[in-house]
Amino acid sequence: MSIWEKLTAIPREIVIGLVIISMIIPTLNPLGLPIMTGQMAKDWYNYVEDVPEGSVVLFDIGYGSGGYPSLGPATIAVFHQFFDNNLKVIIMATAIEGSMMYPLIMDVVQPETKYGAVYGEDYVFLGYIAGVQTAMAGVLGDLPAIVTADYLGTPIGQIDILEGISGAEDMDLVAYMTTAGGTSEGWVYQAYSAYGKELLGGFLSMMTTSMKPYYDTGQLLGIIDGIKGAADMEYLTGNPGDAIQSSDVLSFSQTLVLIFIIIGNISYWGSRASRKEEI
Amino acid sequence: MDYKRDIPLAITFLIGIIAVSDYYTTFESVKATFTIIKNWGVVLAAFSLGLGAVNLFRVHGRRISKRASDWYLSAWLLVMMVLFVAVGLGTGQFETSSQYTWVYGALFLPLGATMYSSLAFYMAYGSYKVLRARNLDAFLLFITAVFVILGNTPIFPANVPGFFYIREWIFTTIVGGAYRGIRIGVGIGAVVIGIKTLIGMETGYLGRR
Amino acid sequence: MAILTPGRLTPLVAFVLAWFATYYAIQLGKQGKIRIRRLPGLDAIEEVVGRAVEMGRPIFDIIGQGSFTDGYATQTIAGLSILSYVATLCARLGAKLYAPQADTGVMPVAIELVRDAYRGEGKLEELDVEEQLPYLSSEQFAWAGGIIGMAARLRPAANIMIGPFWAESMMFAETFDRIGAMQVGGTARMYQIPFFAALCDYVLIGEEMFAAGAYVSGDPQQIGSIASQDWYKIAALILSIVGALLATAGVTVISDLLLM
Amino acid sequence: MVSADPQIWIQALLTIAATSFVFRDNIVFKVAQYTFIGVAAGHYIVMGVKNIINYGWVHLAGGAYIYVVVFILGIMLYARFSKEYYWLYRYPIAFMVGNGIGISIRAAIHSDFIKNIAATASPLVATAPMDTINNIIIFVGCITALSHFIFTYEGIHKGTLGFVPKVGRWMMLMAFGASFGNTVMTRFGMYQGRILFLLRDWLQVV
Repeated sequence: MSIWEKLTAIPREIVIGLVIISMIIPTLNPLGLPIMTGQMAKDWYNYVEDVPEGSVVLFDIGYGSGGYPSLGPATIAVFHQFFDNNLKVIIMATAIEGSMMYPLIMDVVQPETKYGAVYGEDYVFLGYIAGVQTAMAGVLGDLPAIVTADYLGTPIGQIDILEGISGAEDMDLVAYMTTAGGTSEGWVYQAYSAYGKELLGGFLSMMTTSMKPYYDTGQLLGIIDGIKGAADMEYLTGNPGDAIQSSDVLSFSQTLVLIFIIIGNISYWGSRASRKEEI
Repeated sequence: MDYKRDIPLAITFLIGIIAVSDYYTTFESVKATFTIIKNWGVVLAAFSLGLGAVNLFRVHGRRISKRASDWYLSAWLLVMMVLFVAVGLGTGQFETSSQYTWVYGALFLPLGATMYSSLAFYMAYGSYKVLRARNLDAFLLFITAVFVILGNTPIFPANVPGFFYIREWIFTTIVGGAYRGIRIGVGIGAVVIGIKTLIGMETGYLGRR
Repeated sequence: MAILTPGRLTPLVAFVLAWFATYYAIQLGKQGKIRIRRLPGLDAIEEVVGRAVEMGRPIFDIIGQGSFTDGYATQTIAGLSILSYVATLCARLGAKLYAPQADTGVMPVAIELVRDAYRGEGKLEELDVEEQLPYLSSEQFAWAGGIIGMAARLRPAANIMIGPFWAESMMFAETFDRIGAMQVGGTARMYQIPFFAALCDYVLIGEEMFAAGAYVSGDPQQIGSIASQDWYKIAALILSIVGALLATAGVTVISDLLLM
Repeated sequence: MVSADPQIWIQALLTIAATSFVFRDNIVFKVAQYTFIGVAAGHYIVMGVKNIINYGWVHLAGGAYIYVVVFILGIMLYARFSKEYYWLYRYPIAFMVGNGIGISIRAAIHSDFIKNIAATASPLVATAPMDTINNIIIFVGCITALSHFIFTYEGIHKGTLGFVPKVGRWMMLMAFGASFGNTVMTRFGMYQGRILFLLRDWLQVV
């Protein structure tokens, strides 16, 4: 077996083992590398900065445990900005695990202690609503006709923030985070296309490429591009958290992947060349 | 008229037309009707959430009674399902009780977070084994993939900012252009398939029985 | 009071025209007046089947774990059309076909199509449905794990996976590459296309799989709906090109018209 | 110090069990997988019942007796498991499909089709030369990629015009490369959450 052939066939256990090590080292010893913020996240941040105080935002938690490592930190950073700018936030969940994500997020954001926000006056959580696009269209079309209570069962008549909110016309901005393709396109269809609402979207990085045309055509005003976008938002809002720490891990593990890609290609061409020589 | 087939097709058509009319016209009666349809749609979607569980009960119940291989795993699966339902409905507070938060945090959260993310290792090994510039097609894909990974890996832009700008440029131009073309095609494809479904030419959802 | 919602005239016109176009194109398809071009992907399939025969090793055809009742039914149907085509080639050339199944609703249809293909070639006695089209599981990872196990055991010369695919696409592509199988992939699930493009020897991108499925099945409905989409794409091309040229010259009539 | 919280211990063991599949299929992974399927189905039932009460029962109890129809339709969904009454399932599913398709395609033609064409039909020349180059690349990418998906006019793929869809395929492959690169980041970002949990919350070494 030539050296080239050996290099083309490194056993998977070794590759996977090295990848795990490359994730553990930077978690133990963070590097704290600088963050270069992307335009899509900057657009999101700047747009929210310019929204007048007291504006009403509808926010959708469209992910569950699988998406939390990327989108949880992003949601936390975004909420810091919302509460810092005194916006009124109506939160809903189109993902079935969304209502389990809500307490995880709020444990970190702590709107009461950090921003003096009051549940029911400054923000409310409506809970999980089944039906994805139907739920979106329902909340935007006629909120009191569909929602009867918040996630704890308090009737909406007793919730101050929802007073006078009858649907999209009383909301100033819609934002969402999701791991589902149907949800991310659904918000464009239901909020932008049907009601012309200003819309901000956050999703996994692997979805960014196919959602980008909506951003280019002004249907999405800003994008949070998975873990990278989350790190950008943490940096922009000045609330460093898990996403910035992840950046260090990405530095190590992706460098390793790049090295393996290079080894793979060199050995591929090397073994092709040496086979030609033999002939 | 075949009530097993024609009436469902008529329902699909009617509901679809109301949804479309709600978007394009300003008639108050249409809007009011569609609001009811949306409310009903949410309730029906909620009802459909139990379908998977019933199916699991059937499949795994059969495996347990036949003592098929791994039948004890099937029993374990049903125990887990019943546990969640008992904790969720028993307290009367659904997902908001502290007991439910605990079992969710212990069981669902780690599994949901790990099942898909462990694909990272397949990604790593797959990139090494397969992402090779063997011909022009593969080379084109390879070259942008490498530059995007370089731009995404903070250690490179931190030293050479150019890597970051190359990634941004790839997204602005190449991704923006090609995916716009794909979007136009996908959009019209969805519309045509949707229309075929509404007019009863695409009837797969009715099942074959 | 206006009857139409403001700003939606053009979408409405496009939408209504799409109804007529779809209906008319299907009529044309039934009359056999539409021809779909043969895609290079089909030649790639022929090539991998031929290679399997030469090597004396089997072929895998995976149609994904979609069903007829989910939103990906059209992709499953395209996958089944390709499966029928692959089965015909395998029967004709003498390669052993394996097509593991994941959905109890799709499985009987798949079996019937493969049987018909073998019967058409007069090779029905060579087909063992129980062995070659086994039901593995409806659970994603159990199904994927089953296929990975089968692949390691049977060492196929080629793997054809056309249909709706989710996160398992990565596992398959990597596994089959490891055992040295050539791969043809195709899916219209946008998020999975890049893996197939990166990891397969040939990929049917997005709607190419519908066109390939319609081509091999000859179903006038499928052919007709592809034709109506083509008319819209051609309209989109003309509007974009003329619109961009006019706009560069300072005349924005087309984008104004579109946003009416 | 290692955590003493039993919840954290269960989480950690399940995390390791679910990861073990990448080495090979094994019994520990199978247990994790069956647990996952079971708890997910249980969670779906809990959320389903809550939604039925909040969005259906409340209206019915409040005097909107028309909601009886929805409850009957909802129960009819479960006829799909009966051989004899399977067809009853088609009524509610027809309702859901009609609503689902209507609600998405009515906007798709606007958001996906018209908005994207309108954006392409805009000036190519900008004040900054770099912007002009970028505009042209976007325009070429969009047009050529779209032309690749025309199947019934063979002329587009042959002869002098034949290079147009070929360029489209190349542009798309490059775009897929970008998507691939981003997916690497997605998966590592996701798994990093588990590493952080294991080291910080379980082993408490960070």
